[in-house]
Amino acid sequence: MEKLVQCPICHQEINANVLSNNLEVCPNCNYHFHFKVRERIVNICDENSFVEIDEHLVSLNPLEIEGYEEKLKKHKDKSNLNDAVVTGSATLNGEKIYLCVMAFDFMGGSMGALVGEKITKIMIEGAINNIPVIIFCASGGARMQEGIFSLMQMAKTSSAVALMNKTKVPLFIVLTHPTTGGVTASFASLGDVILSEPGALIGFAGPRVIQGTIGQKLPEGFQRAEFQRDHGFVDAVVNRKDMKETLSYLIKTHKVKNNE
Amino acid sequence: MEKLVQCPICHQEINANVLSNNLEVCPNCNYHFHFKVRERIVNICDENSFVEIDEHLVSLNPLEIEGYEEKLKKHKDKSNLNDAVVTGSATLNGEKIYLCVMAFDFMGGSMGALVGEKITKIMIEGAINNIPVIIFCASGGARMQEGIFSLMQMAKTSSAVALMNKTKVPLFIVLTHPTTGGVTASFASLGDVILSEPGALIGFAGPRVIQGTIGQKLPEGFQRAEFQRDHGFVDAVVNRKDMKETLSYLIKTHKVKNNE
Amino acid sequence: MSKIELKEMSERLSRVDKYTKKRTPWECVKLSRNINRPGVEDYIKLICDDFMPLCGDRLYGEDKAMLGGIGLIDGRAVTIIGNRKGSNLKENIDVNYGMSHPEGYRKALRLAKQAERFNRPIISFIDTPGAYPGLGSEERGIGEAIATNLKEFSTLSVPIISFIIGEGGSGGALGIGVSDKLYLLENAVYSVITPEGFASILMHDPSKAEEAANIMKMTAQDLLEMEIIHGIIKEDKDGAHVNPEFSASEIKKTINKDLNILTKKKPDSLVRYRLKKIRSIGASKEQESYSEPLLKVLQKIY
Amino acid sequence: MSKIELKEMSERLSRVDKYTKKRTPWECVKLSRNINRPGVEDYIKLICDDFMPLCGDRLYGEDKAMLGGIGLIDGRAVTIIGNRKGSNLKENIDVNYGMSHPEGYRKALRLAKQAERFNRPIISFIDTPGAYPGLGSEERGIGEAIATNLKEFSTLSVPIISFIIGEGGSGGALGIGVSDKLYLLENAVYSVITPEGFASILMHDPSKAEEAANIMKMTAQDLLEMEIIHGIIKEDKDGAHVNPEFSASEIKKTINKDLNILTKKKPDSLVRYRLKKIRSIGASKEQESYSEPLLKVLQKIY
Ligand SMILES: [Zn+2]
Ligand SMILES: [Zn+2]
Repeated sequence: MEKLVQCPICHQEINANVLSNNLEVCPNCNYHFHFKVRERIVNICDENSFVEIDEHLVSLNPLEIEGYEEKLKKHKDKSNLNDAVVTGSATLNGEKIYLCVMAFDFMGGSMGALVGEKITKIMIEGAINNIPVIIFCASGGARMQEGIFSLMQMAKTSSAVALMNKTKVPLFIVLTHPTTGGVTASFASLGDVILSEPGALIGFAGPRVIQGTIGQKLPEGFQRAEFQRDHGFVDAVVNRKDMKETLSYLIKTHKVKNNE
Repeated sequence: MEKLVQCPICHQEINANVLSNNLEVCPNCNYHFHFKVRERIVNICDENSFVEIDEHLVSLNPLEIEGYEEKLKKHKDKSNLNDAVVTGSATLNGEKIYLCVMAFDFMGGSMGALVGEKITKIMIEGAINNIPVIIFCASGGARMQEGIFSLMQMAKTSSAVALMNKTKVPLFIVLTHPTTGGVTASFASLGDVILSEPGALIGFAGPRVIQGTIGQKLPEGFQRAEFQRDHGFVDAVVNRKDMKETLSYLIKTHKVKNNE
Repeated sequence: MSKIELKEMSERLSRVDKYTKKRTPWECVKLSRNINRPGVEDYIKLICDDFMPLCGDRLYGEDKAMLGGIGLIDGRAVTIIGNRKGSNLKENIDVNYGMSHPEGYRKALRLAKQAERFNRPIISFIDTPGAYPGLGSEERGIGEAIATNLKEFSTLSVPIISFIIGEGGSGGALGIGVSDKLYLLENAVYSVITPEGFASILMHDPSKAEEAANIMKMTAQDLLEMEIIHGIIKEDKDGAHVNPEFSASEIKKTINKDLNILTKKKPDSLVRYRLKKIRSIGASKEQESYSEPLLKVLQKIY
Repeated sequence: MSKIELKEMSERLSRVDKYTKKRTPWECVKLSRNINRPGVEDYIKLICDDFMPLCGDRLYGEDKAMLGGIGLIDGRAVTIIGNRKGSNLKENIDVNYGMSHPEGYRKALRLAKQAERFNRPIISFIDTPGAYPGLGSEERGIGEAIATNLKEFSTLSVPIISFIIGEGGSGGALGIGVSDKLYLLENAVYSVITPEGFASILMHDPSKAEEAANIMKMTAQDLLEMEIIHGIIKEDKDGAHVNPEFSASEIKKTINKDLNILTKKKPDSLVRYRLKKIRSIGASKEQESYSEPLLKVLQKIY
């Protein structure tokens, strides 16, 4: 029996297999559905080239918040991931890359100490080994259960970009739906090139918070990828099907032959 | 007999001697009248410390524009200046400085090859000799009679700031009424600190040009010193009577002891 | 123990008596937001021989919520940046309750870069509920502005000392808070979200803010124990607003003491130490073994 | 002279015949503004193997009047920036007739700095009546934006080649025109003000624009003789719009020839040469003796 999925934008019913074969993009209106971490890795990396790093690491409970560990376990079981980011090395059209893919389905892609550390480590490895770093972002912001430690990951990841910036190793950021909060106010805004999937919500404050502040409805398209491009913060909005070739072009054109 | 001057802002009639003793500032409404180059030098430099540089240089007529040489001569006779900038070395509260003072009363303070060259030279001397550079700006823009040579002075003076920026020698800009056109789009916008006299008109395009473009009246206070401060381009609006002490404070706090 | 030492100790104890009072986290939250609490301008007046404010980001605007300028502390030139909150309703509105737009953070960065070039240490005074969550703020890239500050401050080659004097609210506070030395005033707080927000999101009940404050570890004492901050600046036992001079003098002593040490460090070792400290925060024992690559890249770059 | 040489020469002559035509300055002005004249996007299509536009200044906006991105020319990665004018009324309006706001210049600078870090040469295509003289443009600091570009481009450590393909209007053109090599297309113009403006201000009669054009020395030939530009790019005798492929191929040849030389230079000597060239423009014989301090500071810094 066919499983049908309804597109939230054009409301068309789509066969789940058709959707899956189309990279979870609505064939009718180009709406980009949620793309799971493992699907993303397959889509971006050359076949079987991805080797995960730090896959065994798990989050601690530094503030000893009640229920946090249970919550982590629940999300682990549900998503089959240890936390909200998967990192590793791979090749993309034959070029070595380091790749981080954030998982919005793991506690809203929130950044705790583990997420911050794993991403930081990848950037520093990239800087040392002269290998471009690509980060697919998806996050609701800081992991509040880790309190101030979570906030400090903004400084930690940003300082890693500072180190990369002193080398000739590029950082390519891809913003996917949604990227908000502390991730937007740190590494996600600091790519040498920043791409976005169409329609992705990107901002520091979430729309509900802003609506609460200003007391009126937000304009149509506010904080979406296309809005962020028109306001100067996204280099290009790229369809999922073109993402690998776009990244490949960027890797090629950011290669410095004589690495001084 | 008393000579009276009417203030264009508060319309009060002021005794010319009173005005002169008050640094050409209206004692009633603080309107800053035009301040002549020699008065400025006296006001800013320690007594008799100013030594002019390049005082003998005069402009050429590179495009061989008819009437330009006569115009230069007329302004020279009228203003007793060789061209629209006077440059030299001096001390300010005992600290060595290089000083450039532009003369709006010499062909509207327009920047030709000579003005650009004299200012550039001062900045490079400052960079070499580790002496702060202070430039009082007043200009209607490029000197059109020198055509493309005039335009190139924007690049020349800006490239001199680029060189200064690679040292630890500060450039202090003081904007006076009016500073527009090519001067605004070059060194005048590139100071490490940018001060302005109250009420000075500061902009790239002149108000008439903008009014012509947009076809409506400009808002009150548009492009004035206070407007530019509120829009992020002027560090502080400083009264003429406080200018020397303000510059003195800046020189003191920008002094790097171990000049690496 | 000599007589002099005994006398000093008894003085110190009586002083502690006069100047400390154990408060609950929620009491600190309330005190940190007290409208009479001294702000950046009060401390500048009490600490500096002279101060000149500098305006603007050179890009878009002058954000009144972010004060910046050059001060002299016992004759030493420093760049000061800090959140202005205002001390009455009119001022509150004028400075947007201490919530900066992107231009405020970009102004702070401009002045920090100026400080770096002219070798001036940077002192920041943090007192904000957070960056402003409004339309213009988002349109002009508040996320980018904070991110860029975090990146740039982490490798500035001059000493940076930060004081959280009231509310240290989230990314908006951190945006001028990446530093070599971080202090909280005794009744200041620093957290990733307000207790109200924490209660609302994680406890699904905004009225449980007090309870949230209790578990969030946002007080000076908590943060010191977790090694997030380097020390606590004492206040009068009834709060800094009762005796601003006392806290100001403690701040000034701390600045002078730290700068005497930090300004002697070579820029590269200063930055290396700052980066290591940032890296270590929140890393588990297991993760810590991964600091080796950091050292490698630091040695390569600095 | 060998047969081959003779053949080459006669080919070259017929080519010149086909591709040059002496025009008055005013005819050049009109041709440079022809709506069908090829623009930056046309040349990119004809020159590049591939091109990816990049948007935004990371501060305020994306200025459609300023195109920017990364291209491949015969396999070599370059950063391209250029004024977009549009080729019909709808496009004209969309790109504000090629007049950029500050965000356009800041975007160009961002991409230029990116190019510098990743060692890509920069190619700029200039075609603008000038920067936009409107409210928002002034409010957001069009003067500051152009000034900063002049300053930063003058010391970028990668080769910069600029082509004025149509109108080179004043500071707005110079804002992406500080370069190692500057070329004008045969019928392009470059001047400090439009002939209309010159006539209006200096001749007190805007209708005397043609006369003004005659004395302003704004054509490719004049600028070459005054050593402001390095060469003239040939166009079809009826103008570049009749045969864009021909001018594009001349541009491409020039880029390849220049880059083969410039990319071999050490960054410091590249910058030193660029700065000397900028300094020398408009200096009189007497003033030229003052180039000595420049050399000193250059040796000190680079
Ligand atoms: Zn659909
Ligand atoms: Zn008056």
